[in-house]
Amino acid sequence: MVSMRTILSAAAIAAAIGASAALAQSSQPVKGGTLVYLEQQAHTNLYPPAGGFYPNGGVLNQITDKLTYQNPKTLEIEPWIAESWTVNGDATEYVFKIRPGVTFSDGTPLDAAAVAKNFDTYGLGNKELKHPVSEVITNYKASEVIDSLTVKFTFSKPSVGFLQGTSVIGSGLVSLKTLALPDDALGDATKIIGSGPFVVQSEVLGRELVLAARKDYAWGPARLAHQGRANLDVIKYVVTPEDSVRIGALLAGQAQVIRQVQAYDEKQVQSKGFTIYAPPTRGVNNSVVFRPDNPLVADLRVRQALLHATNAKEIVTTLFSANYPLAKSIIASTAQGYVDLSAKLTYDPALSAKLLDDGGWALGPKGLRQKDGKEMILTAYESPPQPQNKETLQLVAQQWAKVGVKLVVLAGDAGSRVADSLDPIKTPVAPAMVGRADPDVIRSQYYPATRNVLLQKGGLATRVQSFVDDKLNGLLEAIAAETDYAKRMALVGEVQTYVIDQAYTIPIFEEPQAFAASPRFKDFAFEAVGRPSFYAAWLAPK
Amino acid sequence: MTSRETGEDDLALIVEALPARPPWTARLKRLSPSLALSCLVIALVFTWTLLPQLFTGYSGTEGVPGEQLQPPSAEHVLGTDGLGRDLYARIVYGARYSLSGAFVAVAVGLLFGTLLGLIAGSRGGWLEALIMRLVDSLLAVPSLLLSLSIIVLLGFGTINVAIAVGAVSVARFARLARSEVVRVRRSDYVEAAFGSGGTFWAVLRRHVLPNSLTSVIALAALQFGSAILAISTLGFLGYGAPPPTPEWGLLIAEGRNYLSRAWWLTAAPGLVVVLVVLAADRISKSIQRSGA
Amino acid sequence: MTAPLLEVDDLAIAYRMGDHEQRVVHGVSFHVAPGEVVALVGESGSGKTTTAQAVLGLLAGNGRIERGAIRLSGTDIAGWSQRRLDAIRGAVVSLIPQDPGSSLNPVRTVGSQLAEVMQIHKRGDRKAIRTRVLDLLTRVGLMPAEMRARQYPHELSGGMRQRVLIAIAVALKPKLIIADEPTSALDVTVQRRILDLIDELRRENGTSVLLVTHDLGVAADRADRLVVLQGGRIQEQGPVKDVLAAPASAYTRRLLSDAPSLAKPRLRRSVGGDATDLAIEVDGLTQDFPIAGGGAKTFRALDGLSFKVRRGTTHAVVGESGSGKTTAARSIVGFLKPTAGRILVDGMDVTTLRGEALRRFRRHIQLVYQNPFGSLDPRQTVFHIVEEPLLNFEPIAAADRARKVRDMIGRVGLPEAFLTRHPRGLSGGQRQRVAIARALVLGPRVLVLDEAVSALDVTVQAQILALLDELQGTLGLTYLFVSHDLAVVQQISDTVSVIHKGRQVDGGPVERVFARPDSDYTRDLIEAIPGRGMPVLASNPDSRAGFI
Amino acid sequence: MIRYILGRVGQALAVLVVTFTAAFVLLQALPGDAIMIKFMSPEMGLSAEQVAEIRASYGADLPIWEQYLKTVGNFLSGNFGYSIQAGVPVRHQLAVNLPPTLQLAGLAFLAAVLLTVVLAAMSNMVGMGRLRGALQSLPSLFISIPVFWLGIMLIQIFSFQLGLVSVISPGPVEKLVLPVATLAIPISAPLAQVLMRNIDEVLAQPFVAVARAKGASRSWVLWRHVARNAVLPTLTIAGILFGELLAGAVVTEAVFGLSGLGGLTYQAVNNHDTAVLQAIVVISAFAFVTINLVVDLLYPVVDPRLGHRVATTT
Repeated sequence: MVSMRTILSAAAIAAAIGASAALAQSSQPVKGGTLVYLEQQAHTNLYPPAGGFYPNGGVLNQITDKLTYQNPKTLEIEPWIAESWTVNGDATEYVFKIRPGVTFSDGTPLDAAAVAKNFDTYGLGNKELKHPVSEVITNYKASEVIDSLTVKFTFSKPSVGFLQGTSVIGSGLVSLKTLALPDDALGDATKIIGSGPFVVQSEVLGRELVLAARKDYAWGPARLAHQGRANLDVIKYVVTPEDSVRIGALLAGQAQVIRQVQAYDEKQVQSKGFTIYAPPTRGVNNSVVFRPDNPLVADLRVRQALLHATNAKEIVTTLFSANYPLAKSIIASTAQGYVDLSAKLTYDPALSAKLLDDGGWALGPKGLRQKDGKEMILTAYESPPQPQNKETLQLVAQQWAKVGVKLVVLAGDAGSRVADSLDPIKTPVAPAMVGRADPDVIRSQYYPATRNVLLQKGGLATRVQSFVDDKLNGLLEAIAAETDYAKRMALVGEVQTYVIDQAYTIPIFEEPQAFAASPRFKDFAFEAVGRPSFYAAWLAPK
Repeated sequence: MTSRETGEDDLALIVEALPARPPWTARLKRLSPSLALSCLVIALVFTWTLLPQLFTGYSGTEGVPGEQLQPPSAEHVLGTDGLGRDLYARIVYGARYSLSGAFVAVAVGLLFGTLLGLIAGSRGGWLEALIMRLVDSLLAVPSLLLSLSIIVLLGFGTINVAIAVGAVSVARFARLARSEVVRVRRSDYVEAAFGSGGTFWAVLRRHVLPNSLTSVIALAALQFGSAILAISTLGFLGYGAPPPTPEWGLLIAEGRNYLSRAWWLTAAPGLVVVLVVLAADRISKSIQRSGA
Repeated sequence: MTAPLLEVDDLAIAYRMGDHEQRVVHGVSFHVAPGEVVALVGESGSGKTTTAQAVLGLLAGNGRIERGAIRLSGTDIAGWSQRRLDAIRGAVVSLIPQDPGSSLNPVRTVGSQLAEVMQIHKRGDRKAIRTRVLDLLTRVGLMPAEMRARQYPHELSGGMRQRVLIAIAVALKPKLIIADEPTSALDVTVQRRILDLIDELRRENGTSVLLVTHDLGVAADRADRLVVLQGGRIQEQGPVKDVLAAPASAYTRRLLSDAPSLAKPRLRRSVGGDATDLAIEVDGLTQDFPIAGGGAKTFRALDGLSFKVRRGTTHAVVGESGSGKTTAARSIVGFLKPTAGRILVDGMDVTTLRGEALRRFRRHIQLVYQNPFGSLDPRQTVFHIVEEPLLNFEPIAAADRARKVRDMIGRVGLPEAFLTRHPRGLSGGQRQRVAIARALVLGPRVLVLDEAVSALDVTVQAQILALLDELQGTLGLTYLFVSHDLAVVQQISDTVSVIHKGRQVDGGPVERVFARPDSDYTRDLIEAIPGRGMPVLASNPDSRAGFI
Repeated sequence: MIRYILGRVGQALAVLVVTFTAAFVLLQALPGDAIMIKFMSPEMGLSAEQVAEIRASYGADLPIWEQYLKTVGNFLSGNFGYSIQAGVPVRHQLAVNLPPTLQLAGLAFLAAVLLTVVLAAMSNMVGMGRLRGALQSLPSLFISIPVFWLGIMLIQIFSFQLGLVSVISPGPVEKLVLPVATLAIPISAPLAQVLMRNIDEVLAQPFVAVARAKGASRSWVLWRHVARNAVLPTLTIAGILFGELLAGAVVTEAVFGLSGLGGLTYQAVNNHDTAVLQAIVVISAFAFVTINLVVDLLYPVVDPRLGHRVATTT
């Protein structure tokens, strides 16, 4: 059972986003109506563990339920499909009691068997069907159906993150029919059969997706004010890549909610009486990471120099707004186990210059640092999903240029980007962020076997020569294994300090998910990491 | 059948009245205002590429944080962009990339296209058939798909983008060059050249090339304009030169995101591109006429 | 005499050339009485066509009537709007155009184009118009009319097309027909028939005709009165007889003297010399062409042509369009490989030559083309045009080349100043002189002239002929003179082959052939030559001078 | 005539084969492949072995020439392969994306033709003296405007400012207005330029003067004599324009967020989804050769002069 202290600390933390969700608790909700929601990107594969990708999460969160519900205000884990649960001492056994009478939209029951099958797939993957392992589940061993409404999960090693893991979109429960499909058939939303408040009605691949409210829905999280079926009748997702078109359409009343409002548009949106929602993602901050396997950035002094050459404050004030808080650590201040390391993240060109000199990188002609013939020229691909990432990197490049380091920003096609991002020589620097409300997020970000942003040896990146940081990996494994909450938080703090001391990462800002909505749109809520939830939302008449 | 060139002779009389080659001043006088303007535009843009610093004090790539997204004003004639970079400066410095890009593109098309067309048109036979089928299949692939693939293949960057755009225009040049060569080859003077003992290559060099080139050059001028557009379109699709290159297409493409907040960011470069392309088009037309 | 139908009074017309205006007709005045045929005679640039267009109100876009009146039965139509003119065009005044080849809409049947003139002027309903169309076609001798009406222009011969155009012109029985060089694009035999037809029709309807022509002969045969134009000014006008008998203006005299005519004395007596010294010997020359799209089928353009040409003499190959005369010329200079037969030039068999051998052979024989506008590279200067052949063989020092070129330019009667000119800066005659210079610069023994003077005005023509004669005398050249114009042939050649549909129908010394033709065809040709009634003036002494 | 037709068809087939092969080679040369892009992206968190297995399961580990033969066979049997990125057979994607694009391109082409005719007609009307210059320079302006920019501007003005049409969830007709305009305007430019040039050439023909001499008014001549003669050669550039249309469609669909071949192409290139690209190339090549074939075969029929002359498509 999660201890009391979490809830308290979490409550404090949660205040920040409370504001937005609290906004429109007033007047009586109206039933019915169609919501037009403009997405920036089309969803990809909707296999729930792929829900980390925002457009995917935005859809999955409406059509699937989870075992548990993480209260976005308190971050406490509350019952949902699981009425109750027990965890053994060393977090290797979890037993869940399933709420009776829950059905998938195809009529099949959501019972212990279904849940077991779901987590077997997420925890172990499925080679035949090409289903990968979920990154939120670690050390998964097996499931055991005790009775039709009781299921038990066992783990090879302690897996503390699992309880929270059951609450994330990546653990959305889907019908056995869906799990029986090969992974690449799940690009089609209509194939995703969940038990959620909305059901996929129709879809034009890559362009438009229509969700309809499920009339018999009666199993929303118990503690929510809203119960029963969703207020809205229909949600229309329209993929609208053009920023100017999304904003224009919203202001012109052709849509009620849009995702990805750039900071520079916030002012005028608000000035026209529209609302900006910027729920935090509570994960790893929007930052620039190094690939130490590349000799140019192998030297700690170089990385530190660049860290101190980066003026994150300037970036935030130039490009962003109050909704994008300056980063004080590698994870968000709203994330669990956060420690304030702003003291180590100072902007200090002088120090940076000195470090580079010490590293043997002398200023050459045309103001570029050189070391035995090699010039200090680094390369990074922009990451389109991140807000104004191209601009951010350009600003970083401008700042680094001041200390004689050149950063080339590439705008590659997805293909080349993925290919090169796996090669530390081609991309010594990379932008990175991930949103998830659990310390384990750090592990999934840095651990070689998962996202492996530092490109250590042992991951998918076959081009890596030698770089491995056993100390870091050890810490990460420890986090995943540590059962005692306090110890765990301590480890989390340790990792943050270590990563900054090693200057593996230059945190820039805490990334929110920025939405804009028409004043008619009420009770717009978000799950813990900023994915929209339309369950309680409703449209006031014009 | 005999035919009479009526009216030709009195024209000849008029020509005789003039000196064999009018001095440039006289020719300048006969320059139409629109053509003069077009030349002026192109000339200006060229000086931009050579000496941008003469036209602006600001940097084309370095911004001043805190001065971002300012509307057009006294110190920032065309306003500033999201990074506080002076737009006018970016346009001036961008000329270099856009023009060099367009140039490479046209050069690629002109070189390979004309070569293919020349060979096809002058050699004829199976070789012509083969070349023209190749050219057709080049046209059969959607131009954008082709250039996108080529960029992915070559990697990003101003020059590669230009090459990709140029490769697409090879077909057009080849077809035109061929038809022109065929036209010229039919003419009496080419036969006469052979008749006076000229070798294939001599005739090609002395008559076929110079006489078929006029329209090809005209097309080149035209393509110059459309190359700028094509490059900007690729920029829009995210296949342009890497930032902070102030390439015009990129400026329009990036500016469009700020449309509802800062219209000038896309309006200004858009206008510049339109003007330059118009000028190129106008010049192309007059080349075409001078040839006819 | 009756009131004139057409009265042109002090008419001045200018064309806009770029920014300035160029006046091409300077105060022309003449009149046409009802039923009368008036010929506007003049060389290119005389403004005759412009004047005719003005009468129709169809000046080119950049043309403008500066002053003067055009009175049609008394009313001045010079200032009329196009809309008002539309009402009289075709109905009161109609046109027989110059080039039947391009004067009919290629994508519409001749019937519909004939019917159109009646539709425009709303004469009768569909049925009436249709029957009228068939009548007209029959009248102009296009039968069976039903079939002809359904045909497209490209399916008719030049003469037939001209008949269609005549039918269109007379369809509404107009008061005045403007015939603008109606036959200059046709063979002489066809020309005669067409002109006869026009005559008949105008007599039937008592129509007046304004006949625009460069050919004094045609004018002499067909017109009641002559109006002689030069450089946009009237030189003289009056009844044909008087003008021809006693030309008032020097220019008219010049035209008369320069016009080639059978009755004229030959420029030179044929040289004697060794009958066995042959420059050209053609034996059974046969040429087949594959019919496009016709698979293996072939068309025989030449069938067993044979003749011998003694060195230093001129042999003419005479025939109408499609007779195969040009094919013969091209085979002899080696541009075509004959299907059968032998061609000896200076003893070399052209037909056996290939590649480099053929190239070397070029310096022995040169071709001068009919069209001096197409045979010169517009981008080369006169100097380079004439110099080029010298570059093709044994290298010659630049200085020598320049000397040779100057020398040759001088020989063809052009001033050195022309060396820097481009062809477009030269008149037709001048261009043909350049072409001749290019042909001669290699010092060939044989010159093939393919309709080399046909595209030129008579005065210019006379000069070129004189030049050729002179060159032959001084350089001892042998000419193969390909032409459709018997009068010209008669003037300059010693021997002649008349070919018809690829077959040689007559051959031998000119005097013999012209006096006692073997074939009826040759006889027809000779009879068809216009201007037989023209008086003969002695060849003009100043023909050899001047290079206009 | 038969030989002409056979020859033409033969050429068309040759073009198809060449295009197919060239495209295959080009696409194989692209760095990285769809499998890597999809399954090696961090979100998937797969192990190297898993990726290798997937690769094998797609037959992507066969030698190139085997893959080539396989692809040829598949296409001949109407099987366009499997889109790795979208995880559906390419046939399905085409079924979804082809119709809207054909509709868009078709309408745009018609609109362009209409616009062209109007422009040409107006600039040749009497009393247009002053306007003529402006009208004739309009096409030049049209090709000088970046398509995407035009699209965005049209949206801003007609949808957001004036609120005339909705771009987000519009009606079936409403949906097409702006995209068609965006696509038609640049396409009409080359058409108009060629047509105007042809009209001027035809107007200079003697038979026009003859028609005027019959008393035909300017507009009579324009419609009954000039039109057909001028339009014929204009037809022949239709083939070329097809490529432009598709390129335009990519941009237009991106701007207006429409589904279609354009978006599909863009996505496929982006993800190196070679199966999709190969199919798109084949389809457009097929369309291209058919259009040109039709034009070539029609030309002699429409123009009586060309019993068997080849209509060039330049």
